[in-house]
Amino acid sequence: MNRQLKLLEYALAGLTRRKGKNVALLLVYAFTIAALGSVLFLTDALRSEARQTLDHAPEMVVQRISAGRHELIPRSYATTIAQLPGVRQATPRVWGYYYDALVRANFTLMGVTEPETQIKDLQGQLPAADNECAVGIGIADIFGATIGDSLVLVDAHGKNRVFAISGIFSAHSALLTHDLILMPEPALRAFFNLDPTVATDIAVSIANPREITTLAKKVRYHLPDTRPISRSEILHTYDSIFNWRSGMMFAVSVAALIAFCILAWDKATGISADEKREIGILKAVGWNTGDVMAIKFWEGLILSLSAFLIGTIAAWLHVFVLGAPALTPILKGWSVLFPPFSLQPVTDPYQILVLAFLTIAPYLACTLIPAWKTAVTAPEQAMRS
Amino acid sequence: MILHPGILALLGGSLLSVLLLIKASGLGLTILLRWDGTSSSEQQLALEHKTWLISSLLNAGLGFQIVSGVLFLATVEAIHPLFVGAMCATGTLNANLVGWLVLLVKGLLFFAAALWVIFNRLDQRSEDAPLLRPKYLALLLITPLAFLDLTLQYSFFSGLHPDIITSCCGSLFSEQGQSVLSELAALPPVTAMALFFPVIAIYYVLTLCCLRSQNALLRYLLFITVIVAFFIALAAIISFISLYLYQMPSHHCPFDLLQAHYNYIGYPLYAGLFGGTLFGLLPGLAAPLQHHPSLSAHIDQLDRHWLWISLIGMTVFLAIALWPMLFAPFTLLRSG
Amino acid sequence: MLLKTEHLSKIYNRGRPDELTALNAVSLEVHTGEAIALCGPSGSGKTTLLSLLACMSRPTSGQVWFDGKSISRLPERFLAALRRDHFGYIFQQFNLIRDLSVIDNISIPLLPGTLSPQQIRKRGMSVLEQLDLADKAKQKACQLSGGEQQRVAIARALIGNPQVIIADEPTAHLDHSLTNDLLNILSALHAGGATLLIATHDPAIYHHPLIQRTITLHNGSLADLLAP
Amino acid sequence: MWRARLYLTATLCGILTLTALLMTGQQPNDSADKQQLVAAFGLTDLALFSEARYTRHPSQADLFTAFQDSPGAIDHFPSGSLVVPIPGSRTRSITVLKGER
Repeated sequence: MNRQLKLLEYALAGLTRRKGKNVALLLVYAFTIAALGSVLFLTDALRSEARQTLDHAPEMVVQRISAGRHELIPRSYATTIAQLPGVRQATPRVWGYYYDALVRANFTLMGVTEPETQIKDLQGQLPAADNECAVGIGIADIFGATIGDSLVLVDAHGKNRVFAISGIFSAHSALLTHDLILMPEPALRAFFNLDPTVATDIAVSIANPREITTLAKKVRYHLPDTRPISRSEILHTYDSIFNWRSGMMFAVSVAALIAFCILAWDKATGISADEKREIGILKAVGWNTGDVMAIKFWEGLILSLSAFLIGTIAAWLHVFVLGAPALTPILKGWSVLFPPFSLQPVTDPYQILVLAFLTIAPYLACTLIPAWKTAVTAPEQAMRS
Repeated sequence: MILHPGILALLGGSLLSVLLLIKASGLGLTILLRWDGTSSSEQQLALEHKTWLISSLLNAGLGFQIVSGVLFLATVEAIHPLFVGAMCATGTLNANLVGWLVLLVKGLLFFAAALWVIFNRLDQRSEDAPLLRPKYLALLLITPLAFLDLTLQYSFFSGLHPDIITSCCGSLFSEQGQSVLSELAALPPVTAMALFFPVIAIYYVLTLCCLRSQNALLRYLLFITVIVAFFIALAAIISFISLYLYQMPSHHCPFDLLQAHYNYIGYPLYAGLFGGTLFGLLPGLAAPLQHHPSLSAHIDQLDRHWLWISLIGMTVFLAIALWPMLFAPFTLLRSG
Repeated sequence: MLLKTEHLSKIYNRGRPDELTALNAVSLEVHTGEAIALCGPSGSGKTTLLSLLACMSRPTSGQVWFDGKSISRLPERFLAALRRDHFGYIFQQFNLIRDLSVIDNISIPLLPGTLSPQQIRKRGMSVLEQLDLADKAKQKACQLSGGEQQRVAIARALIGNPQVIIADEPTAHLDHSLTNDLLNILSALHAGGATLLIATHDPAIYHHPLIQRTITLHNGSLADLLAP
Repeated sequence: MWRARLYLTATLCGILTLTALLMTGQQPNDSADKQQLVAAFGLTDLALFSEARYTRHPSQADLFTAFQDSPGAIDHFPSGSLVVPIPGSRTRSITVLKGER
């Protein structure tokens, strides 16, 4: 214990003596870790956001599949499903997409049936009349619109339709409502020219969560052209998607880490004549190879641990305080309506463990053999310089 | 294959450690072939230098094994929501048959690497290094084990197919698969207790006897007892200790203990059990080495340390395991 | 008898074209408390002999005994412990670490040992006081004058309370008055019971009353054996 | 020993800062409002990437279709990130009428 403390002291003295080189190394290292850490924190926060908020999504959504593609579903299917024992409610939903060429963004249009509901995250009112709509903050921002302004959209017949904005969703809910336009269901049907006998899909509410799988099978049995999707599957999908996304970006960032390790290896193998002389002196005055390797190990640990702490804290600030400005261009793609990240700073200690393992272990492993090569310098070296 | 950062870390780390171990066993092989303790040639000096590299590679390997064991369990736990019907890490391990095997190999590797490091240190204390050959022969056995660990891990993770919405059939994949069990088959608590408490009592008696006497036979008995106690303790954790720790009558998962939700109580619990077992094995393993004159004094000195560390480890384990049984409101067995 | 060698040989790069026999069958004995000068021209093998006696390298053939124990085949870690515990070595070029303070420089030999940092510091300060360097303890080694550096190098050799003090050309970089200072320090150490082994071709040393015996090396062999 | 002490103190501070940062995230969350929103409209997905159906509604899309039905959408496989989407050909000018006030 005492011995390690003394060797730590010597290792620190050695690091400060080669200040410029080591600070540069530390910064590059910390930067690499911050990049990896940002990816991890961001995807983890998104995952937990999805897990938490979508926990109240419909227990099951039933789509109709025709020729392998998603197709409009007859409203009569809702009646059939509602009659299955265990189903509390089956609600046909109408929603669709609308591409706006001017802002080059895709909006999601949704029909609402119960305008009297009080939504805490909505400023203003839900649309009640056929020429009203409620929009997400992203749409309001991109057009510079406020409540009372009107939105002009081109309907399925190519005609301009004017919708007065009756409400805007708060920025707090942007992750869910950023690109959303809500309008009364009849208005939406008219806008998309939808037949009143069809819907986009059917949201099914089920009382007992254990019966979801059974009910999904029953739905498939009675209505073979449907595709039931359960809420737990949606949550699984989100888990996989963010694992995949972070894994993908990780795999790319790991290249940076490898490059860094090569740098570290190079730094560790290319020992200067001065350093060689120093090791010779240490050994001549009574250090053995193990002691020298111990200080080299400490040097590596000090560097990697400091870089890890700096990098991780920087990543946290980057993602949760600054809103991940360096990552959004990568995530965004060509989506114009990208929601601002006001993520809850949820981080799993497990993520920290993964990050630590991925960044510290390769560095220490890379410096093992060079450290040994330095450490076996013969003590006689000190006498012959 | 799931492209998960934890999985990338585990596979990358294992690959790295296998590479380091291959390097180490290459060096070990040269030493086995060319070592000549009486020579003072430059070649012999170079070999002596290589022993330093090997021990430091193995130290790193041991450190890696400890961290990677924790990381493996944490990863398996972290990805369980990807599998329908998996309630905890057990579900992921059950998802394909290799999971448990990986865990077993990891455990073996931990013990092998730890024993190697400890005996290497013992050997380095002596001037004539009598354990040199057995040591490097053992090294040649550890490396394939690490390679096995890597390949098993790879086939485990690449064989994991998360249940996502992939095709038109929607949720029908969610049928409970043939290998998905959400709970481990556990021993009945009464049987487990009847095995657990006596074997622990024998362990304590033997350790205390070893502390008082130099008898080698006692140490061999301790060696066997510790191995038996280790497996019985693992069974006991699944069978009844976890129930008390979770305060739930049917939650047998031995891995949920490692979660934040249970205050990470599993870490000291398993650290105590593994440490207690490892150091309990040592006196029995070192006893036959007493006939090396250069080692026997060192063994005598270390023997007591080992016994005490083992005792402390086991006591930590036992204290954590017994605490909720004695002080928590939950009761599994009604008296009377 | 403290140190003894028997047919000690050291061959560098054996079996290669640049093979060099630095020492050839040297047998000598050093008794506790002796002060010996090792003379001979450059390249005669003085440094090689010192490095063998100080446990820094191992002979190609022959034996070295220290305190009645053969040390020529010891594993490196035991040699290092011997160097640390029993030998103090004063190098030709001082061999200080430039950017470290004086006290840090002289503490180096004790760092891997069992003493606590406080004990090491205390010991270091007492050695520095002995050598009149206490006020320079916090200065960097490279800021000192040549004579001061020499004394720091001696302090580093003394911090482990060595039985044997070995010096390799200690006066090569010193002027006349500094050489005298050095000899005074060495005399004091010798009076304190240390065994001295000094390689030199400076007559100021081997003619000094301190020196009890002179050994001359020539081309790796003991000269007094070759020529009567 | 001042260097070792300084380093250990600094590292400890770093670890404590990191732990404190991580703990802030474990506070009771404010997602109740959002959950209500989700329940009211039956939302199933995050509005993260609105460019295509399979990114806007990952849980509702058929992932295997190479070219999705949204304008200019490309595949979700990595090749997609190398191909630039087809530029919008339709043009429109008016989108918003300012309110009368």
